[in-house]
Amino acid sequence: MSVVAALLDGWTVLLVCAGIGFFVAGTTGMLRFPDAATRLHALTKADNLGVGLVVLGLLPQVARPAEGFKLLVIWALVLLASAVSSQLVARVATDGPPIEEDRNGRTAPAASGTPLDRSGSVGAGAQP
Amino acid sequence: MTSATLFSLCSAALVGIGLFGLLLHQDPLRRIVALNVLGAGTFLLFGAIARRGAVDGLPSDPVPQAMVITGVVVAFAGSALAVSIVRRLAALDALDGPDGPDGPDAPSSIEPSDDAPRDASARGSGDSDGEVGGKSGAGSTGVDDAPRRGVNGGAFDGRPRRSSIEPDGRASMEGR
Amino acid sequence: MTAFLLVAAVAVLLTVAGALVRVVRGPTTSDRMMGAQLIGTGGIAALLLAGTASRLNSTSDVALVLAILAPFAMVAFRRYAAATQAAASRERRLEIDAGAPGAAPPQGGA
Amino acid sequence: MIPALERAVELAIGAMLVGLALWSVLVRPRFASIVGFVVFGLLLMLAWMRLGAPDVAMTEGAIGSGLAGFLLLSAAARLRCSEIRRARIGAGEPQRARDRSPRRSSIVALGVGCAAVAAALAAAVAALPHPAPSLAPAALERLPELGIGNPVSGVLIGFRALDTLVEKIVLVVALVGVWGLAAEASWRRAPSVDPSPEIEPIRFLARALPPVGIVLAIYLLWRGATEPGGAFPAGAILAAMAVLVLAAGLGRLPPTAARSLRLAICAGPLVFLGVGGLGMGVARGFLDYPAGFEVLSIKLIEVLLTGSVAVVLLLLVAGPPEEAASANGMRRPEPPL
Repeated sequence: MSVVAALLDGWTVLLVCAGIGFFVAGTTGMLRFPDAATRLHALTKADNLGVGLVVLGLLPQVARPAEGFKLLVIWALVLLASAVSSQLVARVATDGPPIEEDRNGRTAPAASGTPLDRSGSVGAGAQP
Repeated sequence: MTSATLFSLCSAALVGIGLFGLLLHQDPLRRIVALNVLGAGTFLLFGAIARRGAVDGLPSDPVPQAMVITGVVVAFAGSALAVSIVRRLAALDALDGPDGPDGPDAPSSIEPSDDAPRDASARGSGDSDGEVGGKSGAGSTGVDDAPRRGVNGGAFDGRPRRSSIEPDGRASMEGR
Repeated sequence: MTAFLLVAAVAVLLTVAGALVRVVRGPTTSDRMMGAQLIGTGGIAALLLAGTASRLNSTSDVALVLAILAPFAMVAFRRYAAATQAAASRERRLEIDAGAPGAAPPQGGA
Repeated sequence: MIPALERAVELAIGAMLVGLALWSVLVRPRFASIVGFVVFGLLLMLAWMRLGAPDVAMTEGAIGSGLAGFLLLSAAARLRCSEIRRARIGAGEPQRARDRSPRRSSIVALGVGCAAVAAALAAAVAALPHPAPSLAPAALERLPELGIGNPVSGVLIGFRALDTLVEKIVLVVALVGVWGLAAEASWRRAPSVDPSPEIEPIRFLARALPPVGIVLAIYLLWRGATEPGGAFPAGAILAAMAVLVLAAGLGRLPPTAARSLRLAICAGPLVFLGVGGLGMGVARGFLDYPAGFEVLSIKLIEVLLTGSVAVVLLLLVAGPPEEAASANGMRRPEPPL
């Protein structure tokens, strides 16, 4: 194994490990953070950096340059999706009342006093 | 255990789960989800069988794969049809709403009298909401407009067909 | 290198299973959607890792399809949320108008 | 070492699949069930990759997870609107049967029965013959005659073209069924995808994503001849992009009465039928492509099929035309309370 190949493999190991670290951190945050806004913070780290570092780490391993380009496009798409989804989730979670889920198709009165999910109070941040 | 064995066992479980949900639920949308799980299990069984038929140079037998691709698209078409039926039934229910539980044929004069003012205020508020809240997401769907139209006498649409569609949501069974 | 990439794929899949807990436990609809999105991106990463490990050419195409459709459920979710929130706020306004504890349906609902 | 790791990957995917399916079938809130199903679709895509079927993975991901998730969530939003409204006006339940939950004993009996079905299926799978019968060698052997390199595309457009043709016709029939559900007043009007409120980020997405999606669809179609891809994933991606544009309020569908729309729907199956019928004259039979023109015929069919699949899938997601939606067009975002 030449020095260059060893260096490239080392690059892959390093960056993929870092990416997994971000995934683990993001998931931990998802599970441990108390409300939607902080969980969103954790999610974006896994989205943007987790996938990004894995993609960068895999770049030396691809067979053709075109494959590498596709990997970068995947990262760009994930970034775009993440940015837009974060906006949407953040608006849903912070604007307006928390969303109640319907139960099994029955008509659920959306009266404010009706606790529909265990957590009407959790999460949704400020209720104007 | 090869991947074909593993995923064929998995697919058997999925078929059982989907069947259970399909028979258990009364909510049509949940039935559609269960039906899709059942379909996914069936397709996965095809996939496992295709995997068993792998030969040199091909990881998997292409003929079952092609059938699954066809099946996925047809299953989606069936789900879309079922969803349309569910939506239409919901719209008809909303149309029936002011008539009370006795269905569309009950004349509105037999409504309990204490319901009438509440209905009127509800409808009036709904209208004013349409102005205050602009064309809000929920305020201007066809579903929401239907009762108003029904009360105003322009209720021709839908009603004659009411009898031709089973009102209990079983129509979603035709999804596939 | 193959073994390392597969181990990495397993690791990402396990963290994805962690996000599954968030989907299952909720509690709010936003939390479920965020869990689903984390699973989507984790799925892309696991796909790329396992695909590169087994030298599968088409992996990146599949991941591209997955990535381009990632924000789709979120757009539909926004509509669901808006419908529910609008209906709930209208309900509240109605209660204020009526000065009564709402128009409770006869059968009691949920 | 490596086979064990691959088994570990597969075991993780399989366990998550079954658990998620069980959860999304059993969980009470409808919304949770649908989210569970979307995630299930994502994991199913990984399972298809492990089964060596990237073509199926693409189709499943684009249609089974992407479009179906959008469809079900939109329907849940619709139902939620009408349910809240019905609760508000105090209307009784027209379907009282829906609220009657089954008895515990019958649920248990149902569960046992379904478990028995699953067990029987598992037993049948275990009893499959060894070595497994396979049509792969036959397909591989005749593949060069078609002039394309991807065996799955070859089966879809070549060897089992009749299936694909009939499937296209089924799609059109399903669309006719959906349109037939239109109310009297909205008959022949334009169907519409419910626009999302909070429009700005979605509008940004709807401007940024479709160019990439169109390039990706063309790429998949082009590559479908030799590598995984082909008409169905390409059509599904095009349909998804169009749904996005419509949901952002950046475009509108033509009315169902429009002749161009109907032509676009039928173009794929009609050309397919035409080329197939041509085979009866110049080649050995129906759907036998003329010798020397196989690649050209297949390309023509695939391109038109992609367009027609995209249009039909889009219209299936949009649903039947509705009066109010077509009258209002785009909606303003909901002001904060």
